[in-house]
Amino acid sequence: MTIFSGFLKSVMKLFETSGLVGNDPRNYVMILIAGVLIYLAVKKQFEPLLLLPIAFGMLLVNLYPAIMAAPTDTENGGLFYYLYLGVKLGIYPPLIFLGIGAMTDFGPLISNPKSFLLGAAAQLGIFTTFIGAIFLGFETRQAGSIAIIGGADGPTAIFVTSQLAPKLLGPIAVAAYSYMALVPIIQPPIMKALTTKKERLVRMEQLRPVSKLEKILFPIIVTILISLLLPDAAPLVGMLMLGNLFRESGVVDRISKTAQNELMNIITIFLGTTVGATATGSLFLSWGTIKIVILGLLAFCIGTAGGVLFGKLMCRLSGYKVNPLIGSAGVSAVPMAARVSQKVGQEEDPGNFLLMHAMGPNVAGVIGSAVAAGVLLSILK
Amino acid sequence: MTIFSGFLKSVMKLFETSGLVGNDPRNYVMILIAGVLIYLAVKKQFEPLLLLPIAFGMLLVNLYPAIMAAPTDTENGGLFYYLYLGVKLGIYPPLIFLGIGAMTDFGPLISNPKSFLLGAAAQLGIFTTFIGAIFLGFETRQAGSIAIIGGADGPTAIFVTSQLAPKLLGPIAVAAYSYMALVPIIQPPIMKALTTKKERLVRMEQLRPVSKLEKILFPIIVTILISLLLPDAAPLVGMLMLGNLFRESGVVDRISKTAQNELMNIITIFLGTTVGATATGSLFLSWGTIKIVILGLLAFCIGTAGGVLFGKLMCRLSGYKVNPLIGSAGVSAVPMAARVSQKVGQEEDPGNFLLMHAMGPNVAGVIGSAVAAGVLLSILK
Amino acid sequence: MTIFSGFLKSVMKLFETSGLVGNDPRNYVMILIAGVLIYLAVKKQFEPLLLLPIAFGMLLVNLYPAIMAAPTDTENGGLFYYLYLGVKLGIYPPLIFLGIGAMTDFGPLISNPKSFLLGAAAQLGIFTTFIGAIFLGFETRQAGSIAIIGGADGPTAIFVTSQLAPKLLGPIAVAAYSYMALVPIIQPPIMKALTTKKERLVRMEQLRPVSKLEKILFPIIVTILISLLLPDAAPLVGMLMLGNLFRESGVVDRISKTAQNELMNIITIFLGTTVGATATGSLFLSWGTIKIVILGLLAFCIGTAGGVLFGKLMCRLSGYKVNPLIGSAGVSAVPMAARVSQKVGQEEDPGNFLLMHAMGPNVAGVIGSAVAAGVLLSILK
Amino acid sequence: MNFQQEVQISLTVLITGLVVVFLMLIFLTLVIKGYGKAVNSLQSKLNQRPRESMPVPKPEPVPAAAPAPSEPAAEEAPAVEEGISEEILAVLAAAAYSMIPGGVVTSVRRAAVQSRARSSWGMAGLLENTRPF
Amino acid sequence: MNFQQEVQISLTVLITGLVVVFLMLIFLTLVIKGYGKAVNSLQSKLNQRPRESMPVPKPEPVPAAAPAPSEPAAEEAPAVEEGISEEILAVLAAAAYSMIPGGVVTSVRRAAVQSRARSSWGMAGLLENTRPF
Amino acid sequence: MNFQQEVQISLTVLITGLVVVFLMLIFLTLVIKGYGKAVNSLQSKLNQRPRESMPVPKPEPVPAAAPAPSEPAAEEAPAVEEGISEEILAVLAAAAYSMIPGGVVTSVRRAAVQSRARSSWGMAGLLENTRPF
Ligand code: NA
Ligand code: NA
Ligand code: NA
Repeated sequence: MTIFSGFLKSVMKLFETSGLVGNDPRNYVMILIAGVLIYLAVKKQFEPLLLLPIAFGMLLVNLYPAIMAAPTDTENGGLFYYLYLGVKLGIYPPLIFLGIGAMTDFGPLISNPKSFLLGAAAQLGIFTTFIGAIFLGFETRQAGSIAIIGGADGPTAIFVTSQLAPKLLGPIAVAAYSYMALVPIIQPPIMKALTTKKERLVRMEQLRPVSKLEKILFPIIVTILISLLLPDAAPLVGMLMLGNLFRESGVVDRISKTAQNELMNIITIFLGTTVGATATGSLFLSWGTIKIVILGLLAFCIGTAGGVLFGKLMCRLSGYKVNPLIGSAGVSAVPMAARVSQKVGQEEDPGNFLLMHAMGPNVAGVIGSAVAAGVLLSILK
Repeated sequence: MTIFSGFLKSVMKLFETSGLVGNDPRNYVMILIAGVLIYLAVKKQFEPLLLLPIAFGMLLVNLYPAIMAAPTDTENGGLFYYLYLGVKLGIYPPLIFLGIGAMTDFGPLISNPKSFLLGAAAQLGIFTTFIGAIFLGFETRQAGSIAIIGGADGPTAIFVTSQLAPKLLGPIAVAAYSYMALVPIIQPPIMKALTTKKERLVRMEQLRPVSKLEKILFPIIVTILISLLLPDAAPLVGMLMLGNLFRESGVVDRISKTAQNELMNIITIFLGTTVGATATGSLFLSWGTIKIVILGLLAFCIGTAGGVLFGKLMCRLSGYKVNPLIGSAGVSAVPMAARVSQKVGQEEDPGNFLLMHAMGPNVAGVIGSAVAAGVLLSILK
Repeated sequence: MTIFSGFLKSVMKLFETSGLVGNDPRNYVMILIAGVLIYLAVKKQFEPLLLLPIAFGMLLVNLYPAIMAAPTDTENGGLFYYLYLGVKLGIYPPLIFLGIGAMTDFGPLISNPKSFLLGAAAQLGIFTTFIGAIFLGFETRQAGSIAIIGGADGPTAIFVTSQLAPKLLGPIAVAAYSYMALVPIIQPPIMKALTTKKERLVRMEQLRPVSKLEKILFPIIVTILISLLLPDAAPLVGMLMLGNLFRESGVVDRISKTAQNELMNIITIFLGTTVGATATGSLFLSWGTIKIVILGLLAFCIGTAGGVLFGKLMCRLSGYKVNPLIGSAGVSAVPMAARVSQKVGQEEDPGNFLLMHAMGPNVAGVIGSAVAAGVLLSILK
Repeated sequence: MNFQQEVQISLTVLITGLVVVFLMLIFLTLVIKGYGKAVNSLQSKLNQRPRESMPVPKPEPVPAAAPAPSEPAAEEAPAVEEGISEEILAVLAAAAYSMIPGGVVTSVRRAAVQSRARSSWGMAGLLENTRPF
Repeated sequence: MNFQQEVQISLTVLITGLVVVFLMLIFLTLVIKGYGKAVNSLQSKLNQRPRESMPVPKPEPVPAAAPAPSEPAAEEAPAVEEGISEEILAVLAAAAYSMIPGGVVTSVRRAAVQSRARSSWGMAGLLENTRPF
Repeated sequence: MNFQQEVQISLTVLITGLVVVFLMLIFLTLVIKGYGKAVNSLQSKLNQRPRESMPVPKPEPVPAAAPAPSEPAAEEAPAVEEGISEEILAVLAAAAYSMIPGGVVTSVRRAAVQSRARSSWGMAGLLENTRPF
């Protein structure tokens, strides 16, 4: 008799502690959203390397919120609580930048430094979106975090948000990566609308080759200048350039390879799942998130427009020697944005190879976003 | 003179702080046991990937206990203290499950879902051993930890024990991995004793092929159902299924490969050495440990028997379409237990290929053990 | 108006928080030094795998000191603060020793155990330099840290210094690695000055082959003896030997490979950059650093001399069967010091192959340094 | 704990445990069976139309370690299961047999091959995937 | 925040942000342009003397993914940029085009090649580099 | 610290250090020598019986980087050290010479070879070893 009651009590306890009873109903909506993101990642291959871990983290935390639980006096925290410390403390984004630096060839930028201007112009989206976010009622720090979506750079967005508005990490990260994945869809109409056929037909001179010495000096010089002038950008820019120095020096292949492969992969898994796991139903399903999603899209579009328009200006000033289509690549989203420039250019003239010219603004956009991040952190922190 | 006395004093201090003076005499017995385990790992190749680190951790901690020392106000902790945090906080086992998921093909289970029942039946050993442990005088939480040895799954055993009875980690981990290594010796006699020749001769129909879509949906569905219904199993099952989704999605090879190789190897080193390092002489050399070793063996045997007997039942009910030998694979211990089914089957009929059929219960056993772990945690925590 | 004043205020704030205003003027000197080290690492290839990260860490911290900032109640710490914990808590050096162990073949030492004596004699530099440091006014713990530079072993030096005199980590690490890089320049004159032509012409008998069993037993025996007798050396020696056991056992290739590659590379990046980042201008640019640099060189030279002189002794006692040139390899700095022995020997007799004979003292030097470190820690801690 | 308490706790755990584990895995059995059928009927419908079910169907068919040539065939005919001759059955069984151990590590092998054979556009694709962060 | 404050903060951030980002990147433009010229004039001087500018010039010239044979030539003539015929231009453009995506991951490919072709002394060198720690 | 204290501490450390380091390494010398002899005499006994001394004797004999063919021979005759002709000596020395740098990284090379040549059963074995966790 008493055993049967014990059994009943145990089953009741199991049922009461199950997600069916405890979970917020909004969590089920999030589970659906996670399913859609998994679908986009797997079937549509939208940035699967980050979207898949993000989506699964979102799934897990909405099924089992305790996976993000902070430790108490009597109990350990959840698995993701510990892995998330790397996000919260700002450790993962610079390490991912280390790997990106080791993968990036800054040659096209060095051979055509004017690309930096396009990388600057494409940050327009960040600062205009800030205005929008303020007027939609966000606090200044939140507005800064939302604006940085326009930088089109995942780790930069996470780095800034983790310092300014950690609670918004979920929606901002998801928005940032989603729009990065949608670059081939978002950018072309804007690029075509803002340029004339004549401009799109411009063929650019080939780039001068860049010597190894220049490539080695580049990361050192950029680190020194940016870290001195804008310290808040130093962790991102410094690690990006350290990775690039590993690459270009040619003497530390071992660690360069590990930085761009295993270390980056491990951090990608931890970062993705735990950033996804910040998107609990109660935080994510709010009017605020929808505003963030809209503002993020806006930021992306304005950034693209900024780059293209500045390219147009350079085109005119140079006497049609610069193709404005490479301006859109200034938003970062390496190397997709550069490939979009190439593709739109070839639609007009199949013999026009813009890819390499677009790589300059493209990598400049990474630096530009990090600089913009430094400005936002410095003003708003 | 005074220099000579200084020298003598230094030497005395060295001698007094040496292990010869400070170490518990039982440590020397542990050093011998560690030597035997190293021998088994290297020469007999019993699960060397875990047994070797465990044995060396055991060796080191019994030579130099301070390697597990917690930090004090004035001094840092020992190396293993920090590495052990990943065990204590429950971080390593789910990450190892991530790697296992990325290595596992659930195809045979999907094509024959009835295998789940065998994976359930083989957990019998867990719950009966719990009774034995209670009656041998263990507390309920300790009994739960001991019982989970019957799950034949190292990380699950460590995950449960680290939450229910951290002090027993050493003996339980050593017992769990030792018995897993001994599967080819422990299981066959039980399998033969419980089946008739006719049953062992049953040839099974070949499995239907499984489409990619089914394989992709499987980890998502299993995660949702188990995490919702039995949250305590979520960290293990969720990460197992995340790894499997990495694998089956086919779009994130980079991180799938790192999860199953470098990340898993690093954690294996840290987990193995520090779990071994919990086995100090004073904790390990007790009547309790001997009881654990015996109970663990019992759990293993009953689990095997449970699987085989349930297989027998399915055999009869299906009209001799299920070979009961695949039931023993339900204990987990992937893929050895499945290979034992294959081997015992071929002893009767060399043309009978049971391996693939046994893989279904085998991987179901991993899920079954995790579910059983969730039940134990939920009831006893 | 008010917007313009806001702009001005923001720019002023940016300027005031920039390194131009806040940085200690000595930091610029350090930036120059970092530049020189990068040059040596990249162009001269002096130990680039460690010198490059060290130099870049030095660069970053002197541009942006906050990268090493400890966390406060309101703000996260800097990136390097967290990565540096692995140095501060003594975690990285043993893990690097794990990788070294997995890369090292102790065969030449096992086949000629007398090499141990040369590995002991070459530690002479450590203990004599201790005297020098004391008389130059360093505290005893600092003196011990400086002396260990003479061990010619980077992780050992860092391990000891992090426990005895953490503030000196920067100069000591930089000195240790610089001198290790300069072995081919520092050692030959000393070797030639202390030996006669006849001695340098000695050809040694080839080494006996070493069986696999001997190689497997070696790490176990060395671990037991050293850990028991000199516990403070246990973390270093134990992990070195664990790595070697991984290697020689031949049954755990997976983790042996990860220990010597990815794990070691990741830790190398973290260790190098953060050790470099301890070298801030205010700490590094002092009379103390110059003294350390001089004492370190002295330690190196005396260590070399100690090895050579002891080799000379063995040469005479053995009736010219031991070439004293292999003695200098006893300082560690594997495998460069052994190659220097080979090269100096071949200058006299191109047909004389000393390399393998020098590998014995060379790897013995690693053990010898760890033992010396244990003695220093035990006496001074 | 006295004897009676011991009996109670241990039987409670035994019964609860077995019941919950069995219920859970029976539930999974049914769900997996159900969605398996759903997916297959969906796919066989789609197969009648031009195939477009999954993004990258081609790279999958040949598990690197499977020596049996009939393997791909099996993969491509998910709906046909009755009426297979004895001979094909044997080949399939052999293929299946050889597939398991190798199959599990397939992805590792395949990855290695890819990284060798990668064209420059494939590299761009790789980069595109690795760059997001 | 009232409306006026909102206007002020947002315009302040907009203006400060754009100005600082542009100034910073213009500054970088100038610096990179400047040192690029300095390096090149330095190197063309050095080229007239026996070449000894960079430590390992040989391993670099062939970016693994570049199919165009004219690429190395381009690398070796950094100072010659005027007077190149139309044809060479096209080849160069094609080479450049093919270079980007592959070029970025060059180091990975090259590393693999090196590790295969490593001689025993090269291994000693590797060891020498890896042993420091 | 006054001068006398300095003298005392530094000489104490010098003497203690040197004595302990030497004693320790002399002790190791003796132990290694001793167990080396023990192992070898044990193994030469075992060699007279059918060999079964070590688990995997075959994979070991050829260090990947050793070009000299005499190397394996040396490995297989651990007890014969006297009476070797001058010529063999030279070959052995050359082999030894070539062995060190490569030999140290042998395991890396060997691992790569294994992973290429792995049969499906070998894969099962691998899996068996990797699965424990
Ligand atoms: Na950007
Ligand atoms: Na199990
Ligand atoms: Na040394």
